Amino acid sequence: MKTFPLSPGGAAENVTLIDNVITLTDLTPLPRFGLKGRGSGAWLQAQGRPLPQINQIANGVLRLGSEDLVVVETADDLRAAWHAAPAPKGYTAWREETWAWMHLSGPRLNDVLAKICPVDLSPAAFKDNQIAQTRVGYLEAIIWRHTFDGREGFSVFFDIAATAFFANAVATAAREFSEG
Amino acid sequence: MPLRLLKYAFSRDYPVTGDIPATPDLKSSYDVVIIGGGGHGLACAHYLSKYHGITNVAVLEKGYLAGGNTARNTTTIRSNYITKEGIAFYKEGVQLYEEMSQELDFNVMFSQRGQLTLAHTEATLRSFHLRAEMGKHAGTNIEVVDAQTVKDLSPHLNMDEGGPLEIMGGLWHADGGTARHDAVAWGYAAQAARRGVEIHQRTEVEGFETDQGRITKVRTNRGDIAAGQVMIAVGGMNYDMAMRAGVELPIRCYPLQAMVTQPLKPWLHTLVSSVSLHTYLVQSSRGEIVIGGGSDPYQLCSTRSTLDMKEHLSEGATHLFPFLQGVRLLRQWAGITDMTPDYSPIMGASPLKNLWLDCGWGTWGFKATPVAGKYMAQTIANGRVAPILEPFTMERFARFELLNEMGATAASH
Amino acid sequence: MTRLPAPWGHRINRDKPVSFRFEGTKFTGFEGDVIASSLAANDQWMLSRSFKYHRPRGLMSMAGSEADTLVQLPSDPNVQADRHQISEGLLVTAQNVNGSLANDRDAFMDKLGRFMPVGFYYRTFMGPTRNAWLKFWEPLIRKKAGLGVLDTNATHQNYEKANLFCDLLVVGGGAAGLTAAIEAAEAGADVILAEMEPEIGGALTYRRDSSDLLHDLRNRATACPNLRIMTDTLVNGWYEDNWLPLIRGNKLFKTRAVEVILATGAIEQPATFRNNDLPGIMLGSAAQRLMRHYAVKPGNRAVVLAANPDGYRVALDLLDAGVELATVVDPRAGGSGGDLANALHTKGVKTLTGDITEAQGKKHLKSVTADGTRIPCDLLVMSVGSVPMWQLPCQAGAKLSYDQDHARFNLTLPDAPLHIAGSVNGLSSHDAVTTDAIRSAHQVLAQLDLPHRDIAGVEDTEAVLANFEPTITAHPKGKDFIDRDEDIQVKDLQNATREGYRELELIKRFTTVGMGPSQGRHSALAAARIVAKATDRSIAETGVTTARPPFAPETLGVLSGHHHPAERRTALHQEHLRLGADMRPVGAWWRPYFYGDKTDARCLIDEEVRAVRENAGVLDVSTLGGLEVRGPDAGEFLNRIYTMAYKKQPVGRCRYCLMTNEMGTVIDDGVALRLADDLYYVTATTGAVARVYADMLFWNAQWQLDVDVLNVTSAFSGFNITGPNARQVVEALNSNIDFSHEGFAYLEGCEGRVAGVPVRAMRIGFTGELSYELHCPSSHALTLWQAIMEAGKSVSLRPYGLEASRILRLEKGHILIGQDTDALTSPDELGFDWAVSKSKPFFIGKRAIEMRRNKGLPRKLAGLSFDAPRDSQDVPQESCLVLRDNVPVGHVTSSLYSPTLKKHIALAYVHGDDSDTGTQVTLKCRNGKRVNAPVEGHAFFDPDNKRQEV
Amino acid sequence: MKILTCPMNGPRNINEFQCFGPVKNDPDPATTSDADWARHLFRVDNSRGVITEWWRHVPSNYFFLAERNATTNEVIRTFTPQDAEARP
Repeated sequence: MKTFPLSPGGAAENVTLIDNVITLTDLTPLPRFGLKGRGSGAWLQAQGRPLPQINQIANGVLRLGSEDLVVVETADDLRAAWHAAPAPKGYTAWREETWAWMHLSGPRLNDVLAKICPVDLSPAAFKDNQIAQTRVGYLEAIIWRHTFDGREGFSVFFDIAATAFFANAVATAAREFSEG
Repeated sequence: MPLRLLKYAFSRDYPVTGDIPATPDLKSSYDVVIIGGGGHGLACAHYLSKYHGITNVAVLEKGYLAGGNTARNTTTIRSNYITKEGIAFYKEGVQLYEEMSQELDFNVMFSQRGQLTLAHTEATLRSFHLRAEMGKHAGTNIEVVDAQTVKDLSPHLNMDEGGPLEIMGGLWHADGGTARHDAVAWGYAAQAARRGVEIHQRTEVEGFETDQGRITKVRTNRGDIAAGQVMIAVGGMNYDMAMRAGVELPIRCYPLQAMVTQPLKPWLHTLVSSVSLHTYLVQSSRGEIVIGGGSDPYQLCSTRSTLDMKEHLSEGATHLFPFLQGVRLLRQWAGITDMTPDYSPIMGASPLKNLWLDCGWGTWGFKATPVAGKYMAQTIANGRVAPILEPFTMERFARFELLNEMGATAASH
Repeated sequence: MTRLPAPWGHRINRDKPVSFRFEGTKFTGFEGDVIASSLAANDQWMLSRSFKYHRPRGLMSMAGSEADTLVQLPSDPNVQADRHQISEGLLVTAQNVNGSLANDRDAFMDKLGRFMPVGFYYRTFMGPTRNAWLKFWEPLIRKKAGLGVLDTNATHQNYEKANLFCDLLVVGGGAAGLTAAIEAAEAGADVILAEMEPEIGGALTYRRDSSDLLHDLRNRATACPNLRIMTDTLVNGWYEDNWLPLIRGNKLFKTRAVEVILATGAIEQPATFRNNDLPGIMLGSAAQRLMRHYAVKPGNRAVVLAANPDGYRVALDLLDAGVELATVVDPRAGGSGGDLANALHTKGVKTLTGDITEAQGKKHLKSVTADGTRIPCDLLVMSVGSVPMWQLPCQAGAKLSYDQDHARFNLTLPDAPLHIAGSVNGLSSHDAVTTDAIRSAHQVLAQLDLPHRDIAGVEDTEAVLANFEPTITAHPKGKDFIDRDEDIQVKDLQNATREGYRELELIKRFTTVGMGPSQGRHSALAAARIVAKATDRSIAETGVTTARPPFAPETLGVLSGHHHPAERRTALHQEHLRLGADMRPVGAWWRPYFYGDKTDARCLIDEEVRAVRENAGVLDVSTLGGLEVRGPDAGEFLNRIYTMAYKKQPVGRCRYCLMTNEMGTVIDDGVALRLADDLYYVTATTGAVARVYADMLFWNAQWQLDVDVLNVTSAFSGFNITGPNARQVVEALNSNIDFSHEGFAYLEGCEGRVAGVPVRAMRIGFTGELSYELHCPSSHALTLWQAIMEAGKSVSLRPYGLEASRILRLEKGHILIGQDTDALTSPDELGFDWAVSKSKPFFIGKRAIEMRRNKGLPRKLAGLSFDAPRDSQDVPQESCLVLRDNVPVGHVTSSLYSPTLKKHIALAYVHGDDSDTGTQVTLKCRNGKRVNAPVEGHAFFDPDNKRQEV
Repeated sequence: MKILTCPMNGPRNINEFQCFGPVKNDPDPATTSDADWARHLFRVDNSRGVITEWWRHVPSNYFFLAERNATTNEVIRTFTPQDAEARP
């Protein structure tokens, strides 16, 4: 059985995710499969997954570098296929283990993000499915404009060991709006 | 009331002392040309003229007197270093500061209120013990103190007990202090000028002529000068100046920034610095809190200020003293520092026989003003590097005999 | 004093009285009043005592700059009384006062001016003894220095920070700023306009004949959806690439603007004459602000010193407000106010050509002397010129120069996306300011590729009249202040030049002119004029002083915001807490130091050590750095990065990794397990892994080898099971790995499954005991840990913490990089020549290691032990010196009491010539006592490695 | 705050980056004298004009080169190692 930071017994099990002016949703347990290194792109393409430009996402493939790719949908079949395939096929990027994945949404989304991310995320400057590798909540992170479960917002990937820290940083940034 | 004040009161007109003569015409030749009219150059001129009888000296300053790093540093004076060579040198520096006002008949306001450096980690505390052991062995006033003593020395500190930045102890250097930086330079200038040294402001050195391993001419914007001996002491410009003479120094320039608050009634007695937070604070005799820290993150020859550094220093200051949140900042500024690979200066001889170096002072030059001046003067007068300066030779790098002071320099300059 | 009737005082709400206390006395103002306006309305003009002479001071500019208006709030020193709004119950006191404001015991200082000429402190306070400054004079001066009092019990406030972005930031919401912002926004630009006052309009809110224009601009601004107006917002600096801090209350908006228009206005300048600092003497704009913003009548009988048209406008305003106008004094030769003067004449006001040489009064203005005639008055209004608000433009690289013909400062902009408009650009009349603003807006629109027009520069005939150059001579009796903050008089500057301080920067430093809270706003122009004259040069030659951020004082709180030192937890964080671990920070991580009650730490740590030595213990090593190095060139890559050889390392084997930098200094170590021909799993020390990873990428950016490096530190958790019974524990685990002596030899490694969890297993350790290290993906860590604890039940497997681990490693003589090494440690100095390949053509540091080896061995890390009671102080602890002929040659890097060996053990650098086993070396304890010890090997416990290889 | 344009991630605040110092030519250890190797170790290009430096975009770990004026701080251009024909 897998234990994630916010699971019972997990490193951040005592942390409550904010859900008022902004809503944090933990998506860490969702499947994803990362490939990195020479051969990754070619192998994915051979599986019928066309590659987007760097720092874009298309067909569930998030591209972070020329040979740095993460598939964020239906990852398990792909993983099995990859394990069975002969090289060259790139190398696993362990994204399901290195990253926490949280989704941010809510009425004060833009105000809170303006406090915790240095990139201009306004709709005019940062379109749907655009990605930035930057800092969010004082951590190195990947932010992706992403509607999840019908909620417009952003997905953020960051160091899984900092899950509690990130959740607290977002809550602290939001306090200004929830109190006033 | 000091008698001196009565002199002012009972003079019909303001009694002019005439500290700094107006820049005279350049002569065609000097026994010694000192490039750089900052504290170091002026101190050297003072020692040459007073103790070695050498008065045919020109100090050349590109801008106004002591307008470079002498004007921009945060005036920490201390000797709590790590290498025995460094400690011996800076220790004499502190001693010379203790006598400086008398020596110069100019109040440099040397204020020996002690320096407290804070350890937030065991590794820092370990390095403090090494500095303390080295310092005690060399006879300086230094000790490692526990958290309770830290609190006693600086009662308003946030000890962050149980937190990630808990103060575990400190390095207490009772001899540490500050002085009025401009006064140090002006005092040396006034003394040197009185003995015949010429101070040339707005005089920029553009190049050199060399022959058979000697500098034969110093080219300036006001004409050429022949010189018996030449010293360069142009903090922030030494790499370029030495290159003009064909000498390549292992120096990289980084801006160092500092800032100062509005004046407040006294509340902070000692200098306080934190290694982990890269922040130090001292309250000046005017009441301002002077706050400084680490160098900029990349190489640059500019005195521009950044908001990021100001934010960083404010974070450090308000972490140590949370009630400073409401205190207002008045000014920020920067100097250009000549960083060496081992955070120690480069002093002594150069590949040119009559070119002497007083360079590589990074972020730590002010405290060495008198001692560098004293021994550079001795070196130039004798034509032989003074023994105390020998370890600081530019040759030490190729010999892997580095004087590593990084740990003793990173947080407090 | 009653207020003027509406429409005077549009900022106050007369329906809402607000009471507060100043110096203990209750005052009542209105909502919208600032401290200074409500006090003035109650005829309280004195606000403070001056810095040096303790002279009575009051408001002069009403613009929040000079030190005279700084007051103390209980937890907030140096608050601007002319900008801070009153609130019910506010407690305000005066600053720099000994006793009370009205009866300041230090007021006698004013009489001692003769004793304290400029720079006097450099020439005195040095005796009678060498320590006199430190012990006597400095404490005295420190007590007198400073302004406000800090409340060291002040409570924590919330300060916030946010990022803002825009096409155009307009700084200043006056006529120029508003016009430019509207013009650009109407053309489609995304605009932010920042105004420091609570309302937009700038000078239009108080200047005569401005309300129509203001009304029109406000309406247009409201209609612009893409114009964001931020009032009460101070733009407090300019930084590279148009990065500007906007401060509103407790929040800092770090704003990135593609283009910036600075419409910051001008600073009205005071005149210079004896006693020009008396309360009751103020700038024309200050009088107008008092009247139009707050409905405060600035005096009853006024003299106006007018050297420009604005002065005449103020005079007309004063008449409108019912102030008796004694006279208008115009210092310009043949001075004439033109139509405005005629308007005054028709109202019966006389104008006098001449100058004011002196003011009289003790705590408030009583009269002025104009051309030898004494004129009774309680208000003197000065309108003698202005300087552009140069601070932001100059921070952005603009040059301030002096225009001799027009007697004014001009700004020249750098080549940057930066513009100025309005009075900061030397313009004065409404028409000229408006045209200039439209010009700047269209320059911006052109840069933004939006529809634009070309508009020519503007000439303003009124601006030419705005400044005149007065002849400033020192009054024989002084007190003609150039810098009120610092109590600097005309003669002080002149005397400084006589002392040889002839450069403006030197004068600033010698006299402190311009160094106070107003940072030269009211002194720079006059100081430049005086210095130029005293040194017989033009202002162009003397130059002007530089501008440094911030623009106005800003709190450290708003700059620092929240503190967020990053914090990382291992997957077992909660599990450790449940087991009673004492968690401590190690870098960003929290790690167990030991398990159990804090009061019993030593005993518990000893037990943890004993468990490992006699039975079995388990350590969470998850914070250890983990890297995967993969690709056809992975072996070659490691060969270049580390000192040993990896290309021929067999799959399934572990190999030590020692990393040196180019100088041959040891910077990290770890273990590489080869999992496949093209895959190595490499560990790095906790604190160094981020740097090691970055360095690896950096080197390969240059080498371009076919290799991919990945930091998997957080992805993997790891547990080291160690002790004579460790094998029993791992063999009890449900796994497909053969953990037997034959099946799994020392330094072997493999992949397998344990308790259903995929693991990477290695026979490595840091304790010298039989050890198995199991690494697994972190999502499985809890499962694996629980399985290990379950399997260990039969032997009472004990979790142990970092402190026991340190003892165990030192007993075995393992070094810790960073503790047993420093910035100069070479592999040879560690005795690690075995770990340095001699056959490889290259690795980072190889050449330096060889060069250093040729120069001999200056020092070497040796083992030392001391038989002494556990708490003895006569033992060299960490950092104690190793002496040779009483000269320090090395120091103790690690020192602990070994509960296993019952003696003190240490690693220390000894002189290279003393490094042979058995050589006696001398150490100096922290208490100064010298002790001798023979040099030993590093491993104190099981030096023959019999235990770890069983 | 200064903006640096990462060839992969576009313009960002410079505090998202780490400077790895001016580009150095790697001398051949086989043919280089001790003195020249020491110079290689300790000397760094500190000229006041345009220097070429290595930079890392920290969140993406992307390494690239930048030409920057060491006095004005103006960034002349940024480029990938692959595009480094102009590399000295």
